[in-house]
Amino acid sequence: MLDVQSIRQDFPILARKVNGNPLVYLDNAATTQKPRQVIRTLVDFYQQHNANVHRGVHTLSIESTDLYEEARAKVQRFINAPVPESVIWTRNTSESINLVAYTWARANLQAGDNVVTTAMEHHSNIVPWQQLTRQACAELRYIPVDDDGLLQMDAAANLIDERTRLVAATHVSNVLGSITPIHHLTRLAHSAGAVIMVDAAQSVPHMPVDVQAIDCDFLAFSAHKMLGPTGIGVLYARPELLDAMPPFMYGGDMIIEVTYEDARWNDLPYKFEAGTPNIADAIATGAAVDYLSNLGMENVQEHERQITEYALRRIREVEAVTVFGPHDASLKGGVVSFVHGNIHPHDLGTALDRMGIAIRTGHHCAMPLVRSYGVVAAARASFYIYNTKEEVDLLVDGILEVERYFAHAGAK
Amino acid sequence: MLDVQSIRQDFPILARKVNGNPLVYLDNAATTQKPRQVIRTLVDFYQQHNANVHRGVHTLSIESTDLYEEARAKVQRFINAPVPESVIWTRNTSESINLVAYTWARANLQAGDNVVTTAMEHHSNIVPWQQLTRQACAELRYIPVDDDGLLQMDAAANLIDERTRLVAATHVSNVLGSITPIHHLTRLAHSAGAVIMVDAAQSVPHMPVDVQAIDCDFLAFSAHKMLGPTGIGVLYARPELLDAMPPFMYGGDMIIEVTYEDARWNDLPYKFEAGTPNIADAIATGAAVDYLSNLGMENVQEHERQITEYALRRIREVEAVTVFGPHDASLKGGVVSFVHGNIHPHDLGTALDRMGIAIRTGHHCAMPLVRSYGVVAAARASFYIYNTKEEVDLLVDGILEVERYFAHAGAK
Amino acid sequence: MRALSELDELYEEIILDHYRNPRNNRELDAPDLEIEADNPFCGDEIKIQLKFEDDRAAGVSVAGRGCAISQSSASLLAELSQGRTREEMKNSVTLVRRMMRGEELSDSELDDLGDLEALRGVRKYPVRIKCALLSWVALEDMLDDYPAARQQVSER
Amino acid sequence: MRALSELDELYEEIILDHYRNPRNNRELDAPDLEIEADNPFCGDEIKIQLKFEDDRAAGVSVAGRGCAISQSSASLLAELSQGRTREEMKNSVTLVRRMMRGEELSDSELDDLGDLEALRGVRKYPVRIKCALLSWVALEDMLDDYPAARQQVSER
Ligand SMILES: Cc1ncc(COP(=O)(O)O)c(C=O)c1O
Ligand SMILES: Cc1ncc(COP(=O)(O)O)c(C=O)c1O
Repeated sequence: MLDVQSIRQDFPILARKVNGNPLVYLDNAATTQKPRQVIRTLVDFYQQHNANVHRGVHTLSIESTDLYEEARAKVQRFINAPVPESVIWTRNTSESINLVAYTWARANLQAGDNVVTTAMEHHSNIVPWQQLTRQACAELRYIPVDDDGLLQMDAAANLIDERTRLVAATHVSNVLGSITPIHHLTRLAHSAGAVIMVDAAQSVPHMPVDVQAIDCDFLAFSAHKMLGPTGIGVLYARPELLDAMPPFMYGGDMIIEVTYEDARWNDLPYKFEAGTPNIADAIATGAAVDYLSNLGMENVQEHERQITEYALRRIREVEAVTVFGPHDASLKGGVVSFVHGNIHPHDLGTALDRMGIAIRTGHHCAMPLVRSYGVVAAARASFYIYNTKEEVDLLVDGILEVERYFAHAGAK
Repeated sequence: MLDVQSIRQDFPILARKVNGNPLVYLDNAATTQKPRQVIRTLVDFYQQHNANVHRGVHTLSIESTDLYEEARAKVQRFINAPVPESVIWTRNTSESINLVAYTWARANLQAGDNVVTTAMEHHSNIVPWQQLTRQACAELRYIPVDDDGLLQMDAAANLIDERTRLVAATHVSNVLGSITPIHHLTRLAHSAGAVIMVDAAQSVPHMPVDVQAIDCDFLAFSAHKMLGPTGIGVLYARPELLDAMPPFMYGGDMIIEVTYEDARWNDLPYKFEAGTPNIADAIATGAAVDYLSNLGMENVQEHERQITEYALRRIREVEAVTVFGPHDASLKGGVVSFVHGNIHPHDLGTALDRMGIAIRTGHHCAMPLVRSYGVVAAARASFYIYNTKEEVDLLVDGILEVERYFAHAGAK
Repeated sequence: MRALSELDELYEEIILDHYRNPRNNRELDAPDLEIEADNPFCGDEIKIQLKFEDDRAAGVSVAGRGCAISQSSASLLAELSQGRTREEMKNSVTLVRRMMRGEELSDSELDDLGDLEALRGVRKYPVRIKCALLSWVALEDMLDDYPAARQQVSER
Repeated sequence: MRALSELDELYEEIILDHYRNPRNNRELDAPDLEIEADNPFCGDEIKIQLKFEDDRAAGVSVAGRGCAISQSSASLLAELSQGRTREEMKNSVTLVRRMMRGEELSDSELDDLGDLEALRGVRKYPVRIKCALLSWVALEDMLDDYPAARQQVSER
């Protein structure tokens, strides 16, 4: 199990006060906080090694290149990718998905084909496919979600057919928390002759993920949601696919030779990394991966499961609260989304913030899903390695206090 | 003038030794070093304010959003852009150029049209246009370079014609150092009814740049070449153009509403910033801009001119050396590219590195240009605010020492 | 409760009263003007209808759903607009904007705003300002640009 | 000069000799195999030609331009390959690779490499390893995959 008290010591921001109260940070699905090991890596890089990579014979450039590629290898091992060059650095999950849409999908999708996604996707795994299928005169299909917030897999088996070229599915919903049966989806996709793209933005940070065990073709995630810096994400792809794909962005580093007439592409992974990469943040992502590996991803998952179980139990003590998604913590990641019958999420968020409690409110970048629950906004508490049951208590007590406030205020 | 000695105190890496010698960092055109003010800003952000932007009601998210938008406003003022929303954050210059190629240019270029660029571009301002013009059955034209390394503007006037839709030109060459007559190119482009995209990767960091005075339509640069972090760049564009352009990447934050069927785009600048942005590095770019503004860009330019003048004079004392580009420092930025008659740049680079001197060797991501000088590789020293004449002396003495080494070694 | 007492500034009595008991929220029969507006980020939705008689608002309806700030602001808008001319309404929009920017208003300007002054506390919560302004911006759009506004409504 | 004396390890006497006086760099008349290779990043170019007699390299030509490491390595390749069979040449490629990876070679393996042992110093300069390997990788490609290699040449 995690030693949460010693973990908390690694996160300088947790010492902060917000509106006079200790920070209770429950917005981890949006972005996580950073341990000093990650911050220190950034500082060390800029103070000791900073240089551009790949083309230099001088020492700093060699060191930068080595650190940059070492970080890639760390990510490779973290998700058990077969080779380092199957790991492409991007800005974030959104760019990783767009990269696949602009390259693999544009080259492979034809009129009459279809792309199958789910009804619980983040906008970043919806809008690129809406645009792409519209351009290609192809169809976009949504696997529906049942009342417990789980994918209807019988429907999936029908929606994925011989005209399906791509299945794009989240691994863990950022609203419902639901863990999708990703192995099952992979098998359905592959037996239909389709490839599968996994949005792992909410899974890689929170549980062991093995791309070879899942047997997925593409997988995307963001460093900022797993203790790493903003501005850096990952696209994992099977190297055979990457080899066959046209490049996405063109420019320095992604070419091996340029004449005034033409250009030859560089080897993987560089073919997909045009221009000076986000060197420092890639290296710091390596430090984030080290931090998580030291904890052990099984332990991270178990810690979150316990907190989530406790949170689900406690928050349902508040009568006016409705929780979305599975009520069984073992079926979900550390995300609890809810609405309160009498208090709008926005008012609740502002009020909890007075107490130092940070939750997210709104559509969580999953508008169609949130609206399917008959609301336009919801409140969400999401947990990570440094959160405690005491913080869950503060949240629930806080909600009750806000209830009392709105019941009495204005009636004075 | 700059107080270089006190500036050097702000750069922790300059205290470093390389192979036992003090670091002499002359690879600034590739990337610059970072002052403690920029590093400190990153640390402060992650230790005090870190949260996702734009959608949060909690204090950290509000602070992050404010800092992020404040940095945008700093960049706006730095380049005198008319409104903050004309400043789009990207990863780097290369992405900025690709954004324009994928959106404005794809929507506006037709068969038979042409794009005019120059013979002294970086690959990032060549390859996107090669691909685009090939797809559109359009023509790519190169304004030639004369023997002094300057653009042949009479040729430019002929190449830019009524079928020209876009002129894509560098402001300062990263190989020759040549400053291009960008106002002149802008007028030629506009009177032909074309738009102009300026690659300002080597100008914004080194001289005052005013996008309204230049009257350009698009302008791109990278923070990492101007004291800022890696992973963040800027596209400036006239807001009317941005409004009319389709989005580039799709996903969270760039939409205002999503249904299962369709999406509405968000306002500028967010329409072009899909997914969680590189928040921390954008904010640190603001700190880099502050640092440069405090020095004054006229002073930065004058300092570099003096160093470059001195370097041009001293390096030509080495008989076997041929310098590319203008020999008049007032016509160029702080870049001195050269070849040595008897020593391959790669061997020179390795040898200078033994003395702690970091120069760049190779094609400098401008292969067609470098090859037009009859070589496949060159050596390049490039200067910034912390470089001194003493460092130029170390470089030249170093080259002479390497000469002696290769003359004697192996002959022992 | 201590931490929340500071919220009184934001949620003044009158705000909560309008939130709980919105005024003029019954749809009009044949409105002259109508607009819908939303802020999808926080899930605020509003629909405004206006009916004129002798150039003055004879019927005003404002309905929607959302947070206490957006909904009370809309209800106050409905109350305030009754019997006003287009010019007077546009003037109030300007005043509300100025108040949200933190400008000091004169006594007569404050008079003009009436109970709306209760929204002053929102200024300290900048992310909530757009909640407060949602209905006012919609009103302005509707008054400025009737045909376009109308079309935008029907497009949804 | 003090700082540069450490370079002696990289630029061994024999390396500089081959760099200044490349062996076997005259083009062959009717080669059986030919390949061009380059490393555009540092501007190294190499062209290898081979002519066989009785399954042994009777003519070897290696020409190019580039840094001291790439060109001397190519010249050493030419010298070493004279009179060797394909299998023997491929064996040398493996040995050179293993040396660059820092593996210890047996005495008989070192014998096989002859003067090439002088390239050992490159191991300490990892970015220069690809300079040293350029011609060897090209040789291997050429031997492995003659038609494709040939085609690649003519495509340029
Ligand atoms: C003139 C010029 N344009 C474009 C670039 C590309 O910049 P980046 O690698 O940051 O995308 C560079 C820098 O390498 C440059 O010097
Ligand atoms: C499930 C899911 N997919 C995609 C994203 C997009 O990630 P990013 O904003 O880092 O691109 C997120 C996070 O917001 C997410 O939770």
